Amino acid sequence: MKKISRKGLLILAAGLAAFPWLAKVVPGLGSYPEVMIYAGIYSLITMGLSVLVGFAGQISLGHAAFFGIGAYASAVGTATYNLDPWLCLILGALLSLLVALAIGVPTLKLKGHYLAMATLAFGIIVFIIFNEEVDITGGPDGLSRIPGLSLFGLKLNTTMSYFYFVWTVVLLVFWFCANLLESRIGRAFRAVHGSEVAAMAMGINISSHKVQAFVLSAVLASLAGSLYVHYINFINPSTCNLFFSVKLIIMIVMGGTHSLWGAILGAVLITFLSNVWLHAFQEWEVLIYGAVLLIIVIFLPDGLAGLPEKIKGWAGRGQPGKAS
Amino acid sequence: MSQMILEVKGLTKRFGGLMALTEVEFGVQAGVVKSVIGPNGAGKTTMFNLITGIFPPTEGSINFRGQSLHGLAPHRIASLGISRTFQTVELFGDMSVLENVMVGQHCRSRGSLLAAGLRLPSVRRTEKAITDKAMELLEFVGLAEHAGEPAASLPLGDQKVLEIARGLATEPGLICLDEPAGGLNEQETQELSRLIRAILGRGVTVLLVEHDMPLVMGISDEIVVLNFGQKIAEGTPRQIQQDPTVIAAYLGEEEDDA
Amino acid sequence: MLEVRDLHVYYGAVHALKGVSLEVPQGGIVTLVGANGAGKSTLLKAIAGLLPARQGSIRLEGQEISSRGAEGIVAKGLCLVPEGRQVFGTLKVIDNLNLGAFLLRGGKHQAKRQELLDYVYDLFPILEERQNQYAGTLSGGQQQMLAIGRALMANPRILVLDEPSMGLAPLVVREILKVLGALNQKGLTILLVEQNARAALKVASYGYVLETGGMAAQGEAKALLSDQNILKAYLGG
Amino acid sequence: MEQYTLATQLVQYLIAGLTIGSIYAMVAIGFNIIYNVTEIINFAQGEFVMLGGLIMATLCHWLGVPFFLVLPLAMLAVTGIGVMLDRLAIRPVRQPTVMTLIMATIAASILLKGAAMLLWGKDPYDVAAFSGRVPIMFLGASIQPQNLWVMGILGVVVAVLTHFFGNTIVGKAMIACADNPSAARLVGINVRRMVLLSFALSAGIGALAGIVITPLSLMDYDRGAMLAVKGFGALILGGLGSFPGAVLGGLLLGGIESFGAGLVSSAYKDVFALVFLLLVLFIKPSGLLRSGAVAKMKRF
Amino acid sequence: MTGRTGRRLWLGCVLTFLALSWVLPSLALAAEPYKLGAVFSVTGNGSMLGDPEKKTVEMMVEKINSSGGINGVPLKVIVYDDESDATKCALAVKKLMTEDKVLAVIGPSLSGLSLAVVPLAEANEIPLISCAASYKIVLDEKTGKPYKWVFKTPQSDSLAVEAIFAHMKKKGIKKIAIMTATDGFGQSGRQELVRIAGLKDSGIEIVADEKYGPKDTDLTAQLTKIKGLNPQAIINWSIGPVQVVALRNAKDLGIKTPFYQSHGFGNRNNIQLAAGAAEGVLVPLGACNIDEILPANHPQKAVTGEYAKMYKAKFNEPLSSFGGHGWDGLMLAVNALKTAGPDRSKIRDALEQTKNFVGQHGVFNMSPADHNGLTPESFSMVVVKGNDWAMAD
Repeated sequence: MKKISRKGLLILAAGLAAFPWLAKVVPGLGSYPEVMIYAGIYSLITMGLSVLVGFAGQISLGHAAFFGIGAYASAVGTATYNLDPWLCLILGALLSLLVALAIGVPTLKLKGHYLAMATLAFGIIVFIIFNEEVDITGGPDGLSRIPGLSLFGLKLNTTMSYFYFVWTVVLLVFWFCANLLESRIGRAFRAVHGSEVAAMAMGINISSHKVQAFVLSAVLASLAGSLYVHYINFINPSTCNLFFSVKLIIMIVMGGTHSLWGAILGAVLITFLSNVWLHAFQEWEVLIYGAVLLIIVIFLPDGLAGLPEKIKGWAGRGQPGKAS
Repeated sequence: MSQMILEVKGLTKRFGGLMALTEVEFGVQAGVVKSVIGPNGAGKTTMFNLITGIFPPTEGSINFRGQSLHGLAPHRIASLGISRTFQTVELFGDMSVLENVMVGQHCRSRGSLLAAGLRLPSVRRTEKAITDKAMELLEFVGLAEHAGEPAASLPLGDQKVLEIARGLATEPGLICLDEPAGGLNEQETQELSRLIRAILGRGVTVLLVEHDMPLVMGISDEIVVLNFGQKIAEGTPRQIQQDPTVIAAYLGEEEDDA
Repeated sequence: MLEVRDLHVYYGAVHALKGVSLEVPQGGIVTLVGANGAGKSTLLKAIAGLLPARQGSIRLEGQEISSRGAEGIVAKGLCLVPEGRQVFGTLKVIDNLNLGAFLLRGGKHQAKRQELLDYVYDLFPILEERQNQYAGTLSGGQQQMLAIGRALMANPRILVLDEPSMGLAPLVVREILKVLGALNQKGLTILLVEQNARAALKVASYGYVLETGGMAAQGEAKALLSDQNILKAYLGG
Repeated sequence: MEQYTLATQLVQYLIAGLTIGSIYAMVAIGFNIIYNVTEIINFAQGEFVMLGGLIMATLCHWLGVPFFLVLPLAMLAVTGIGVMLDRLAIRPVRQPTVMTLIMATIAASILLKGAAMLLWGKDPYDVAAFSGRVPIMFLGASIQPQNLWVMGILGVVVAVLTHFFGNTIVGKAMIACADNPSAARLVGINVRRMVLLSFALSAGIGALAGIVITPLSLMDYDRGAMLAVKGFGALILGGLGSFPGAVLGGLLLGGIESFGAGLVSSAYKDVFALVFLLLVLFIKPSGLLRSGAVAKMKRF
Repeated sequence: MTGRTGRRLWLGCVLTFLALSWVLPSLALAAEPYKLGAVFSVTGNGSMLGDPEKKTVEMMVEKINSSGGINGVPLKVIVYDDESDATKCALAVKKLMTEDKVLAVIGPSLSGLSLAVVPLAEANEIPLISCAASYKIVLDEKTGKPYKWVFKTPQSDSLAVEAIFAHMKKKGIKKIAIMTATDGFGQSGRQELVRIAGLKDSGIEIVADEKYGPKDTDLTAQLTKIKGLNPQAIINWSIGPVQVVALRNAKDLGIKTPFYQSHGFGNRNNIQLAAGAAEGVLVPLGACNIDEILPANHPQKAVTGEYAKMYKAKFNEPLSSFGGHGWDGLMLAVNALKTAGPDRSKIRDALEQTKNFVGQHGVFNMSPADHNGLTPESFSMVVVKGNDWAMAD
């Protein structure tokens, strides 16, 4: 992996800082900062999934469950027990960590499609629990009137404030994941992906590292769930159903699994596609959505993050002198 | 000199009904090059897999520096000091040359996930030490100028050498080389032979599986010959070259040759 | 019969064959030897259409076949017995043989298929004995016989073999080489790649020595056999 | 109400479980055919089932002829869609890794579902039961003739596939593609055509499952995904790649759901089935009827 | 070589879609219309509700504009599909309120999603007329009073439950089994069933309480268990095809006990689909489903008859009870607009003071204490007889 460019991160930060002001001026972009909040929240999950799927080479079709655990921990903790939102956020993350450990240790021994099915099963089981334990979770109607967050006495209840808050968290997590991937642990993740036998021979405890990547991604998903409920002030089970898990995987594949940038790009792309850009097609929306995904898979198998390489390739093809 | 770094006793491995290894016994003295030869399918790679803990043996024992390796996971065996390379190159293809070697330092370094993500000063120090060590090894094997390239883009010969560097990065007492000369040309093979001697110079014992006879005969202190999972001979290169069973099974009969 | 000219093949980014040329005359038996990784298998895969050639030509009886794909090349009468045998382990011996005649399926070719099957059973009686056994349960030598038998079921005019002696006991190797010799006598053209060079050169009429992507030497098999330098360098003294 | 004993109830649960289990099994078989040739899990498999039911309903409505004349037409139509799926979604993928191919099937399933919604709307559709709706009483339990049709058709599918893969040269060629694609090419098998055939075959079987279940449970555009998940579960439970495994897995999942719902808790019936699946995997990571050694040979 | 034809085909598809995308959004706008917003679950799990709601609203807007608009001003309703998804719903409502600057919002279709956006209506001070049933939508449980800006058109589930229980009492039914789908519709129905049956004077005992997935295809297991427990009647509470599956399975099992469905069954299509299995099923329905069998002097006869005729003519499909909720939502807003003009808080006040408004599901009488305005009379017990609705006795 190329070193994550710190300069790129700064440019991203500057662009994000200017974004809401730009959206105000440019006609038609008025709702974009609002949508970007959700894209940011999803980015937190996709970065974790990128570490798990793209770098450590495992798969999870159950991450909606961890999003849900975080979301419900925050929702129940604040709305039902009147606990501090920040405390609930941490409790949710801890709970996710424990669940991820418990489920990850036996599950990550499985490979390929078996692992996919096992995580899928886990996700569905958690969903059913959210749906059925009406006394705690409110059942299918969910929980509403969940309080918002405040930071240093400042209420984060406007689009602007939450936009900056969420994207600051995204950048911090990006920095964290980038550091991690460039450390011995990140190299171990990638080694496990590259060749399990070679990784073992290098003294890497592969099951422990798989579980670590799984737990990290679970905690990030849980964090995203907490941030989600404190903004939308509502949670119901169908927000964290199986299709959300699949959507998360679609996000990272569309963005490009081998890159943290891809994780963010994919989250932004899919969030805008399904919440803004395809609305013009009305009833046709689902059809077009499927078609767009298919086109990206066919023409950009490395996702959006592979696009610069692709363009270079296309440009290169025009030049003479290449061996034919 | 005569201290045994590795002792293999009664080693047997069955895959289903197939006997991959039957009652194989030998020892490796510290500080030597010991080679294992035999036709393809004779059980050489299986033996490496047993020594490094990829599979458990069906029967028999393997002792390293007097300690039994029974039931140890491969990563534990690696951190005890046995390293290896692979017959079909098993590099981490989309990592750089340098990073591949840095992975080798994994079991000789510490640092938690949290610390790594936060890039604490201790992590920076560890990373610096790992990078320095890896660079030193790349210089040792002569791949320093390719440090930043993706490992998969190296020619096969360099990939084999890179695997050795990566193996050395685990700071082993014994390194098992699985056909390191496979696919190398004559000149590269000669360089490899020099490299193996240099590895000995670092105090690392070498266990070598190889088909390239000039290399094996030239560098080995002792040779074990396997055929159909059984040891059919053991001795110095000269003894082996003249052993009629070995000639029949492996080197090829020369009955009507001049 | 088979003519390879200036062939360049890439394995991903690796330039595996750098302009290799080779010729197999009608009715001949030619062997190709060389160290592991020299590119022997790559060359055979390119000839059989499993790998695309970046540059150069492969002609079978004067006809260019390099862009036909493996299926088309089999139909043209060239069959490769791949390295490591690669029999269909989850199928029975008889199924493996029948699949060999996949291009001769249908009632029209019923008689031809039976004829070929009898011929193969004649060559390797053990296969008839074991015809209802799963191919994966055969011993290495029997699998090699099956692989050759399967290729013969396609009724090829040129048979290409990739290391048929790999991992086999010397006795079995000798038997297989004997069969190859017999096949050749009956008019089958053969290109043989071998690790066991000495044995291969003994049955062959002409030999090539391949070294990391290029031809290092070629000549009459007998001449190569008596060339001590080559023996030393590639055959281990 | 007449006496309704526990024994009778158990029989009734068993029939319900076998019926729905047969459908899961057929979906799993469809997965298996494609997986065995390509290693892909085709997540659009559930959409084949949905399309089978809807096309059948429409054709019956239009043509008004007996079902056995319409049935082959409906199957043929879905088979055509399966072929298109291979040609338009699978083959064009430029770097065909398992991940991108599976993503292509997911995209295709979204697309098919959207198209079905536009064509048929959101209302469910019905197909007349094949041989009436007069129940057969068995040990006090009532069995619909359609229940027997479902199980019978599963039996026929298994028998036909067993014959196809066991006794025909093309069937063997498909196994050969799965066993060793490059060796298959070396005997002159056009692997790409076999992949196409596998999509056609599994689309046809999916359609059949949809046609036979519609008289019992109706069909609407939104059914595909859940059926795909259940079928995938059945497949993994039985062991990826194994046809007896697919049947066993399907029937087991159907049975657990039915008995779980009837005897313990209907809300948690899916949880029982999935927990059972997880436990099986933890003990036997390659499914019930698949040996670990064979599973290891596959990358996925 | 690899799939070149496939890719070429693709290119054709892409170009066609691009061309389409240019053509589609070409809608001309009239000058300065009254802008209302609507959010319905047109697709996804709630599409059974949202789809007819959207169709109804669009049809009525067309009609209003073709007959001169509201006080001469054209009406524009911006309709978004929330796809039954909370995030999309919140985004759509926020966009309507802050970007599109509508005067009032109609919807969402689902109770859960309505609960999710109540705070948005309160915070932005925009009237919201939900088309979902839960009483919690309009009742702030902390204060015991209605939310200031939120109204809803459907009868609360409790009204449907009371209508069913009253009918049961008349028939002497005491031991019942309930089966409910595990979605919002089914579970809020279940809560009311259990709550009201648990009241001291209900006289109803629930002997079986079965649940199933909203997309389940077979309910034999649940019904077998129910059959074994021998209840005097069965109540099923769900939406969509699963209701029909329940009836068919019950018939197949030879269950002959009286079968009640929730008001979610209010769609003639369900009777057709049940293929005879719906005969004798009892359903509490609002007036709009049964316009044909209403007595001539029924206050809603004219309104429902007109709507039913229009809907069937335009969409060529049977009317469902949910379209009626959309009608009520839109027309309540229009009614308020007529008197209040384009001012959000005046519209709110007008809504709260709505009296004797004849809608599809009843005659609405709103008040500061009641933001629904319907009474138990808004439901009639209906029975399926000869493949059609008939008044139950």
